[in-house]
Amino acid sequence: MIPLYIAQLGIILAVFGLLLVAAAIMVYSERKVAAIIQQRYGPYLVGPRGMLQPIADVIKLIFKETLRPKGADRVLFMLAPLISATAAFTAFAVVPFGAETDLFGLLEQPISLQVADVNVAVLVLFAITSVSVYGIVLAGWSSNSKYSLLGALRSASQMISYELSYGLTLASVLIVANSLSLTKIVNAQQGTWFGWMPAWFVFVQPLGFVIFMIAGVAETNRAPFDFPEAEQELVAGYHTEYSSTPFMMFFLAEYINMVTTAAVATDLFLGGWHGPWLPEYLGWIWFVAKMGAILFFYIWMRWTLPRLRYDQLMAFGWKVMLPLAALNLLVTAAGVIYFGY
Amino acid sequence: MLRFIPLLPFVGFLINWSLGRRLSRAAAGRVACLAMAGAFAVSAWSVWQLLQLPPEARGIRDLVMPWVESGALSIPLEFRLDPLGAVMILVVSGIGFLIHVYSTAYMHDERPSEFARYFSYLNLFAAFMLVLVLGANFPVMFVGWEGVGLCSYLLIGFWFTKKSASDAGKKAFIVNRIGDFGFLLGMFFVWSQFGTFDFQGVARAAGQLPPEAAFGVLSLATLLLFVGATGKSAQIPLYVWLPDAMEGPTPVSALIHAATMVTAGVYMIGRNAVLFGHAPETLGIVAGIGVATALMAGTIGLVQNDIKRVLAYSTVSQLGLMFVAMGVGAFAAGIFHLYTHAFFKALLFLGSGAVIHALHGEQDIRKMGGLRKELPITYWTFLIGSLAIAGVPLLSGFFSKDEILWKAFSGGHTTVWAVSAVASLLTAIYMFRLVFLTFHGSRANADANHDHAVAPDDHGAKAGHGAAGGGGHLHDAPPAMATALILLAIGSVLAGYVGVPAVIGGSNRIEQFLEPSFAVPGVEAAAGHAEAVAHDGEAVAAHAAGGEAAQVHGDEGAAAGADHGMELKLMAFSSGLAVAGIAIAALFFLAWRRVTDRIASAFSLVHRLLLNKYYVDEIYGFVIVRPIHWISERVLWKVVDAGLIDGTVNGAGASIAGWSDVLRRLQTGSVRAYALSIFVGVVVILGYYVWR
Amino acid sequence: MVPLGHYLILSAILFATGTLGVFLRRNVITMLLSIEVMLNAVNLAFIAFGRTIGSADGQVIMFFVVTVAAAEAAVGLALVIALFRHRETLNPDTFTSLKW
Amino acid sequence: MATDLLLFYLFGGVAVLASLLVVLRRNPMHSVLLLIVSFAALAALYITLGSPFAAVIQIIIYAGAIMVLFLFVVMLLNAHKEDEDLAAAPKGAAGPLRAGALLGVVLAVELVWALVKAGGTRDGALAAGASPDVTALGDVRELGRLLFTDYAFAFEVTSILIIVAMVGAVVLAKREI
Repeated sequence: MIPLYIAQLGIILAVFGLLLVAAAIMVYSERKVAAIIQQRYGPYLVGPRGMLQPIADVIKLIFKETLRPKGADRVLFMLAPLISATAAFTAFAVVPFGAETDLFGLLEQPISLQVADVNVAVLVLFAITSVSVYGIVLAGWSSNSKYSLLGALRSASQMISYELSYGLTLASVLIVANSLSLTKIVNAQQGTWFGWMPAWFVFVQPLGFVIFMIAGVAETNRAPFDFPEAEQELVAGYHTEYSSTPFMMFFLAEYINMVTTAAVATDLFLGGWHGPWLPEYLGWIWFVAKMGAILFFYIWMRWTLPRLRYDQLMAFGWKVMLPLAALNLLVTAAGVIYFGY
Repeated sequence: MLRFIPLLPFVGFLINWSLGRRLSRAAAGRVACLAMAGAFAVSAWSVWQLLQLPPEARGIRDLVMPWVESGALSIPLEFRLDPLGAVMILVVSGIGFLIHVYSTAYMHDERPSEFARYFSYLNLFAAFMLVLVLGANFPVMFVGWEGVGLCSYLLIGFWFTKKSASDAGKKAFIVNRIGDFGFLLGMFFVWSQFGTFDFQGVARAAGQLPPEAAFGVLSLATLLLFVGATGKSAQIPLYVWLPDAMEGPTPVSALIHAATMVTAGVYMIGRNAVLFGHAPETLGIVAGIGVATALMAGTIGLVQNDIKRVLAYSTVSQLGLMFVAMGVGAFAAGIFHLYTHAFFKALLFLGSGAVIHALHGEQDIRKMGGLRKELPITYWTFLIGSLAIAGVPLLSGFFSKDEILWKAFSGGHTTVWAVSAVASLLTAIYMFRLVFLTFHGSRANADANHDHAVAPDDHGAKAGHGAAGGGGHLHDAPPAMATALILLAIGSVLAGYVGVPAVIGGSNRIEQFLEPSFAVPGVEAAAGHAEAVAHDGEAVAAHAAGGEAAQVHGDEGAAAGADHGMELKLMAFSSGLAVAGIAIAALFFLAWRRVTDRIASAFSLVHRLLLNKYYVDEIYGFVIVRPIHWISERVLWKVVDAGLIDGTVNGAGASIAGWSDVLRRLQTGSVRAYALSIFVGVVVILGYYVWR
Repeated sequence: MVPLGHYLILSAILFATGTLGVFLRRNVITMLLSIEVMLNAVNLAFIAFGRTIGSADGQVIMFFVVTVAAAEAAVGLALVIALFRHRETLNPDTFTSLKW
Repeated sequence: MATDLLLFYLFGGVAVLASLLVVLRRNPMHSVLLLIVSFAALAALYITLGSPFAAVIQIIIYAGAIMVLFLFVVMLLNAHKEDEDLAAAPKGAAGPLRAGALLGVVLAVELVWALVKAGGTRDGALAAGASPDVTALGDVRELGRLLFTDYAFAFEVTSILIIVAMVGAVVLAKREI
C-alpha cells in the first residue's frame, strides 16, 4: 500500500518527466513532419531514424557558452527564461489527463491523474498563461537589443489581444459545463448523444473550438502567429541574445506550452480521456491520441501557412476573433438558459 | 366697444411710427386723420348708446382684462363711459380730429419723415388722452395721465434742434413729474383709505363718510390729487411750463395745451366730485388757487407781446376759472366751461397759427397789424373766438363763464366771485388787445418782420417761405386750416346752447346730463342732498354733499325767486364787464397807442414786473433749480457717484484681483502639491477620529 | 486563523508605503505604481473583512476596485505617453503648466 | 493555527518588502516587476483568506493585464532611470516631497494606532462572530449572484466606466485621431 502523498509526489514527478519527454518528441516530430512536408529526410543519423536527435540537441545546447550582452540587466536577463519555463510547467499542473484510478488497488483511495485539482482550475490556467507573457517581455527588454525589444513588444501585445478571445471561449465552455473545475468539465462530456455521437463540447461549441485553437496558436507564438521570433524580420525575436541553457529553456517552454494548450483543448472540447471501447483505466490513451492529433495539426499548420502581417494579426484579433467570441458567449448563455442544461 | 376709442388712434400711431418714414406726407396725414375720425365716430356712437339709457343708469363699462391681481389689490384694465366721460371724449376726439386736419396743412413744410413723426405723436396723445378720460379706476387713468405728459414733452420738443424748444419740453416734463408725484401719493392714499381704486367704489365709500369739518384724511388725499391737477392744468405754483410750451407747433398748443390735456386736472376733480365734495378744506384751497391763477395769468397776459404766449396765459387763467368752479362745488359748471373753452381756445390758437403761418413764423404782435384785409377768414374766426372767450352774451363762453360766476356768488364766495369777475374783465381786455394789435391798425414795419422771422428759429420751411413772403401779399389760411377754423367758430358760437341757464328760459340741459357723474353712484342724488342739508346749512357743506345736489338746491332757490333777479343782475353785470373790457382795449390799443406807451413807461416798474411774469421763473430758478444743480454737482456727482459708487465698484474689482493674486499661488500645477493637500485632509480627519 | 487585526495592520503599512511612493518618486509611472499599491492595500482590507464576517461582499468590492484600477491605469498611462511626447521627460514636477 | 500565521507572515513580509522596493527602486522596470511580486504575495494571502477567486482575479487582471500595460509603456518610452532627469526637476518641488513622505509615515502611525485602539474589542468580536466557511466564500456562483443582483447597478456603471476609459485612452495616446 502506497500512502497518498507518495502517490501525489509520484504523479508530480511523472508529469514533469512526461512533459520533458513530450517536448522531446515534439521537437523530433516537428522536424520529421517538416521534412516530410518539404520532401526531405529530416534527422536520420542519431539513433534509429534519428530518434535520439532531440537528446543530441539538448547536450549540444548545454555545452554551449552562456552569453550575456553588454548593458543587459543581469538579474532579469537570467530571470526571464526561468519565468517562461516555470509558467509552462505550472500551467499543466491543473490539467487532468486521466480518470481517477487506484492503480489496480495499489492505493487505498483513488486519485485523479492530475497534479492539483483546484476548483477554479480554468481560471488558474488562464492566470498562468497570462503571467507567462512576462518571460518573453522581460527577455526582450533585459537583453538590451532592438530585435529583442521589438519581439517582446509584439508578443506582449499579441498575447494580451488573444487572451481576450481565449478567455471568452473558456467562459462559454464553463457555461455549458456549469463548472470551473476541469475534471468536472471533462466528466460532463461522458457518454454519447443519440447513442452514436460522442458528447463532446466541440459539437456544442464548434465556433468556440475554432476560436480556441486559433487563440492557442497565437498564445504559443506558433506560426502563422510567430511574430515574437519572426526570423525574417527580427533575427530571432525575443531570444535573439540567448544561448545555451537559457535558450533551451525558452525552447522547452514553447513546446510545453503547445502540449499544455493541446491538453486543455482536449479536456475542454474533445471529452478528455472519455472514448469508446477502452476501459476507464486506459482512458489516458484516448487523451494522448486526441492531444497528438491537435499537436500534429499545429505542426502541419506551421509548415503550410505563411506568416501574416503584424497589423493583420492585430486587426484579426480585435475585429474578428473578439466579436466572434463574444457572440459565441452570448449565444451559448442564451442557449443554456433556453434549453436549461 | 369702448376699447376701440383709444385703440384706433393708437393703431394710427403704430403705423406712422413704424413705417412713417416710408409714407408720403399725404398718406401719413390721411392715416392719422382717419384714425381720429374713427375714434370720433365710435365715441359718438357710444355716447348715443349712452343717451338711450335712463338718466340714473347712464354708464357703459368695458372690461378689457384683469390687469393687476394681487391679494386684496385688484386693478382691472377697465373703461367706463358716463355723462362726464361722454362730454370729454366728444371734445377730445372731435376737436382732436379738427386739429389733425388743420395740422396736415400747417405742418406741410416738414420733411415727410418729420411729418409722420409729428402725426404719430399726435395720435399717441389722442390715444392716451382717451384712456385718461375713459379709465374706470385710478391706475388706468394714471396711465393716460403719464402718457399725455410724455406726448406733450415729445411735441413741445418737436423741433428739438431748437434749444429753447427742447428746454421747454424738459421743463414741461419735469414740472409735470412733480405734479404726478402728488397725484401718485394721492392715489396710494385713496387706496389705503378706501381699499379700492375704482372711481365708483371710491365715490361710494366716500359717500358714506360725513363731509369733514376740519382738515382730515380726505382733505389730505384730495389735496395730493389736486397737486397732480395743478401740474397737469398749469395752476399756481406749477403753471410755469405752459407758456414755454408754446415752443411747440401751434396745433399742438391748440390741442394739448389749450383744449384737452391741460383740462385733465379739472376733469380729474370732476371725476372724483364726491371725494372732493367731502373735503371742503381742499375745495377752499382749490377755489383760492384757481382764482389766484386766473388773476395772475390775466395780468401777465395783458402785457405779453408773443401772440401765442398771450393765448397761453389766457388758457391758464381760464383753467383758473374752471378750478374756481370746482372749488365752489359747481362741478357741472366747471366741466361746461371746459367744454366751451375747448372750442374757442382751440379756435383762437389755430387762428394764431394761421397768422403765424401767413407771416412765416412771426409771433410778435408788435410787428403785426392790419392783417384784417389779408386774412379775412382768420380774422373773422379769430374775432368770434375772442368774443366767445370774452364772454359776450349769446356766445358759448358767456354761458359757461357766467354760470361759474353765478355759482361762486350764490355759493357765498363773494370775494372769489369778485376776483373772478376782474379776471374775466382782464380776459376781455387782453384778448381784444391781441385782436386789435394783430388785425387792426397798420402793419408796423412789415419788412422788419421776416429777417426777424428767419433769424430766431431754423425750423424747416421758414427760410424758403420767408423769401416768398416778403412784405407783399399774404395768402390766407389754406382750405384744410380754413375748414377747421370755420367749424370751430361755429362750435364756439353754438356750444353754449346746451347749457342755457334756467333764468333765461333755458333748461340747463348739460348740468342735468352731467348730474349723475357727480352724485354718489347708485345712491340717488336728492337723498345725498337731504342728508347734507341735514348736516348743516353751511353752503360749502351743502355743495360738499355732491355738487349736483347743491346745484339742485340752487335751482330750487332760484325757483323760489329770491335770487332769481340777482342772477339776472349778475348776468347783465358780467356781460357788461365783457363789453367794458372790449371798449377799454379799443381805447387803449386802437385809439391812443401813445397814451398806452406813456402809461407803460410811467408805471414801468409794474410793467416790467408783468412783462417778466412776476419773475416767477427767476424765483424758481434761484430757489429750486440752483440748489439742485449745486447739490447734484457737489454732492451727488463729486461725492456719491465718483466717490462712493465708483469707489465701491472699482474697489470690488481691485479686491477680487488682489485676492486672486493670493489664491493663484495655491494653483501650482504640480500634481504632488495637490496630492499633498488631499493627504493633509485625510490625515487630519483620520487624526480627529483617532484622538476623539 | 489569523486575527483580522494582522491583515488590517498589513494593509495600513502597504497603504502608507504607497503614499510614500507617490511623494518620493520623481517618475510619473512609479507614482502610478504606488497608487496601485495603495489600491491593493485597500483590497486586502476588504477581503479580510469579508472573510471575518463570512460574506462575499468583500471580494465583490475588490472586484470593482480592480476594474476601476484597470480604467485608471489605462487613462493614466495614456496621459503619461501624451505628456512624454511633449516634454521628453517623466518628471511630474515639470508638468506644472495649467494651460498648454 | 501555526501554519496559517506562518503563511501570513511569509506572504505579508514578501508583500511589504516588495512594495517598499517598488517605491525605493529607481528603475521603473524593476518597480513594475516588484509590484507584480507583491501582487502575487497578496494573491497568496487571498487564498489563505479563502478567496481563491479573488486571488485568481488579482493575477489575471492585475498581473496579467494592468502590469503588462505598465511594462509596455515603460518599454515604449524606454524610461530611463530618473536620476538622469533629476536636473530637469524645478526647485521647490522638494517641499511637497518631504512633507508628503512625513505625512505618509504619520498616516501609517495613525492607522496602526487606530487599529490598536479598536483592536482589543472589535477584532475579538469579529473573530468570534465569524463563521468562516471557506467554501462559501470560494464559491464563484455566490459571487456571480451578488455581482448581478445586489451589485448590478455598480456593475453596469463600471462597464460604462471601462468603455469611457478605453475611448479616453485612445484619444489621449493617439498622435492624430
